Amino acid sequence: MTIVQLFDALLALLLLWLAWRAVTDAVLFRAVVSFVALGLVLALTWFRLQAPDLALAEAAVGSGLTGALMLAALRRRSDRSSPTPEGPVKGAALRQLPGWVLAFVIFGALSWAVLSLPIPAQGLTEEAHASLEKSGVTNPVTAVLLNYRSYDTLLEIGVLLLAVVAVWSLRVAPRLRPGSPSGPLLEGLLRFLIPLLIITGGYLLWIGAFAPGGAFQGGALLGGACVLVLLGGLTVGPMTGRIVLLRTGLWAGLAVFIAVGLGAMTSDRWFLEYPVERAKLLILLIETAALISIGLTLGCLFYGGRPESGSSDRSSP
Amino acid sequence: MNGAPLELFLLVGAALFACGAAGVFRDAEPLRRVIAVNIMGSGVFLLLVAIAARGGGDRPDPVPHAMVLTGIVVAVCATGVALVLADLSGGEEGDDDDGERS
Amino acid sequence: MSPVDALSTLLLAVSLFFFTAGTIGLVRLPDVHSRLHALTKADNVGLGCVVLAVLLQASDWTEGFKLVLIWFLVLAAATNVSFLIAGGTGKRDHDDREGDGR
Amino acid sequence: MTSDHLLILIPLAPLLAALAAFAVPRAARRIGLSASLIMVFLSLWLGLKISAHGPLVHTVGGWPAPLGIVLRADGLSALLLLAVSVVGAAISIYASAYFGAPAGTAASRQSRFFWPLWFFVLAALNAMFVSGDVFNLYVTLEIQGLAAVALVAMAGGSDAVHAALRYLFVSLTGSLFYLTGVAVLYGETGTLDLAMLGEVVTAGSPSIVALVLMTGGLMMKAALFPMHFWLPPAHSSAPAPVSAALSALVVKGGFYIVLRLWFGPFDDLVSTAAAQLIGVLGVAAIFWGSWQALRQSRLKLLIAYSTVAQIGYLFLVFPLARSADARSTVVAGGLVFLLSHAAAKASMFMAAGNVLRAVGNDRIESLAGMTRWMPISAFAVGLAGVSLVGLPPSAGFVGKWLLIVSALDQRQWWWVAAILVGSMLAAAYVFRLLAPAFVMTADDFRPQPVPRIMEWSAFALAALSVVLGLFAWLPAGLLGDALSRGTGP
Repeated sequence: MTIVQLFDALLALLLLWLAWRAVTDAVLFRAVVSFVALGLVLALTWFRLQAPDLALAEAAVGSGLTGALMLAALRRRSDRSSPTPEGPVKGAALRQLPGWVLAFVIFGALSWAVLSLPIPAQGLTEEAHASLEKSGVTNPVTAVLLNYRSYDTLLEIGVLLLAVVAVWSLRVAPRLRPGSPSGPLLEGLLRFLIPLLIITGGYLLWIGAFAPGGAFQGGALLGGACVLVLLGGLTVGPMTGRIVLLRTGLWAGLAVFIAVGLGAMTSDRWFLEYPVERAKLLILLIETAALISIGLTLGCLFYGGRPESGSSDRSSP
Repeated sequence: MNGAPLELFLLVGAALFACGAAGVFRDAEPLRRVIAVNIMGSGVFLLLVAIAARGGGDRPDPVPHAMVLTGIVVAVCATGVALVLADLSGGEEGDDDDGERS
Repeated sequence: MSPVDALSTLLLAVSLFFFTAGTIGLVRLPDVHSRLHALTKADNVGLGCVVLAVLLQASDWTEGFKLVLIWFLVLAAATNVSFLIAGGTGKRDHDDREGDGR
Repeated sequence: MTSDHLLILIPLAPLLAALAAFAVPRAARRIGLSASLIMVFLSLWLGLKISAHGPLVHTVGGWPAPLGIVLRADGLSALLLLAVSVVGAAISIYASAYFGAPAGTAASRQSRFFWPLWFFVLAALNAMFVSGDVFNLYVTLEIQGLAAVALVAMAGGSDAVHAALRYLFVSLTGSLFYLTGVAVLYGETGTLDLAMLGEVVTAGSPSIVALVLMTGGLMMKAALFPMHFWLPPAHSSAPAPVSAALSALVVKGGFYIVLRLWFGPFDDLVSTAAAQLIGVLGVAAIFWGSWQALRQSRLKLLIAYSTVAQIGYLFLVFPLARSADARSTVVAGGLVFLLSHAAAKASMFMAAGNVLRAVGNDRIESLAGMTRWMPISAFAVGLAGVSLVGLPPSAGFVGKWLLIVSALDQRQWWWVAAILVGSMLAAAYVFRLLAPAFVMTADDFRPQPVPRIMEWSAFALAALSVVLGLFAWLPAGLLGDALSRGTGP
């Protein structure tokens, strides 16, 4: 048993050390790298705590995409200002003490609370697993996400659309660095990798019904494919024709979710209460639309602004 | 349970949350504060998953897992918006073309 | 310990050796290119051994196919990343990722 | 608890409007205006139905409370929904004129993105007021935070962007503090439903820490005194309709959830000391906000600091409502005050927007002679001032009066002193605005033309805030015993 406990202790130590490095490292680039490493170790922890769905999502979105966003922001930041010497954060020393005193107070209170949680742990495991066969899927997490608490997921897909609207309202997308690395090797990889990502995304969506996976993990892979397209320098080309398509893809997820919810409601059932026999089909329909919207949204977040079309501002989004 | 020491992970979750909170209040650099907020989020998610593992015997509780999945997606949305804002606040090249001073 | 298990543990030990070699190379070697060299070579062989070890334990061919796919993807990614880094540091002189002691 | 199928339309209508406004950007304005009207009718229908049948319930997805999410609407939600839809409709009308620039300019870009973001804020508020699930409240808090930040940053100036960034960090930190409290609560009780939490939460150690964390997070969102620093720059640098929306509606969301928690699950857990502490923070907010407002030279900053002060009054509800019998009058007083502040503050920011449009800057000196070249907006500022200060017959007065009466009944006279001094300070900074308005200036001063709609919508809201005082029995009646002790929402 000691090997497993050793592994857990190592995992815990790694988490703490990486988090400490990510917050206090003087060199910003190393802080970002520590954060991405933290995301990967966290994915490992989710797997260790029997949450494979979360491990997939954490690795793809938590460390992968967030890391890509941060590195892109770091690249734009160092382009703009000459790389100022990365001394310790000015004035941090002054604010250091109150910050860490607050941290110790929060840690003390929180650990006291979580350690004194009641021993027969309360939870909804039985209720969730009891009505699993009525939910249309056998993976309990997907059942909770798309059936028991589907209203939360609907609002969450609303948050995704909101994020894109917010980013588009803030600025026109900055041109990616000229001369971004594009050699034959990279194009060869992309030509092979992007179709594979799309297929795997669809695969994850499909197995989400009975094994770890689902719309979010699949969408994260599609998002990754979009990031590769943007980074690989594959020219995005004049967007005029395609902006309407992109825009439709972005709001399709939320629209299908609400449509299915309202559709299910008309025959005097509650909102989003699927008829049991067609539950799996409806969930699949919702997840497919969500998959596309999530992938495009994560791509747009990486793109960092609204795609300006060639023509005048009026016809652009 | 597969013997994972849940108390350890609960404490690590609390530590991550506290470390992130200190980072958010302590720092001025926007990018560091984005990292700190994400670490706070990871701390809360670790708490939730450890709580989920506490109850389930060999079947963990799916409800906190769904909450964490929602949290991860919301966190990446917030990070995306925060990084664009950090970009705009850092350099002046944001497209604030002739928006009248309001 | 059936012979298959013995072979698996042997392969795992070999992969452990390669990983440590790669890490020592990363830490000790002076400049970027030699570090890249150490990393890509040692770690990929290490991963190959791990995949082989797990392949022996694999229950059916679909699982085996996924393992090989994983190994192939990591290989493709590793070669590309090292090519880009090597290409990158050559062209960009003031790249702040340059490991010049910071 | 009559079940009701159409309750889901309350959060869905603005969400669909946001989606439509994003999908068809050219028709965003028309969609926005029509959706605002629909929301007014929806909330009127809800108010009538609740006053007739009592609280409504909608179990989303057909799964009952512990597993699924249940939407509940009682008198309190109906009242807030009415406030949000009415003030929201006025803001929409004002914004349609404010952003009515010819297509192709930066302002038309702002207009195209204003409507989807604005309806995401309304969707978040509507979803929040009817939600009966603590984690669902977290998601609505996130939507409200992100949309409000994007709206603030839309002004485009560098200080708008910096204010938006700071607002975003405070909003995210507040939401995560709240989420940590939810995690601890779930670990202890195994349920996320507000009503069920009410029965299960005991005075054990975890729920105290959960209470502190959740309240701390929500205080950041509601900009209560120690955590108010992000509000003035954000509300003053945002476009006028956005400032009106933030100060009048968005900030109230955090207060509403604290109200639901403190008088719901944590009702018997909250000690009188904790209630007194949050009351003291309220008083500190009143004094600090008013003091800063007096020292401002810019109109919008003055109004923003006035918001910081007025939020302090709202948090006086908690120490006064500890005893069961006083609770209904105190909560009614707090709600009437909230309604009057929403209308008055929105109209003041609209008037400030009119001044900015007419004169080009919002320094207080440039208000000189305003009664001559912009009489309607000057009248609106006056009326809104009457309600902010709390002069009879305005609703502000009724709200403060109810608080003072119950404070005297319970012999907590120090709150009375705070309210009175606060009102005098409010009078001081309102007169600081009105004084230059009546000064005679050289009559060759030509302000820029300001669309009539913008002035009349500001005036309408100010008048509503005053006239509401005459009908204060209406909201108090609708409130009924929404938060009475023991029964929970």
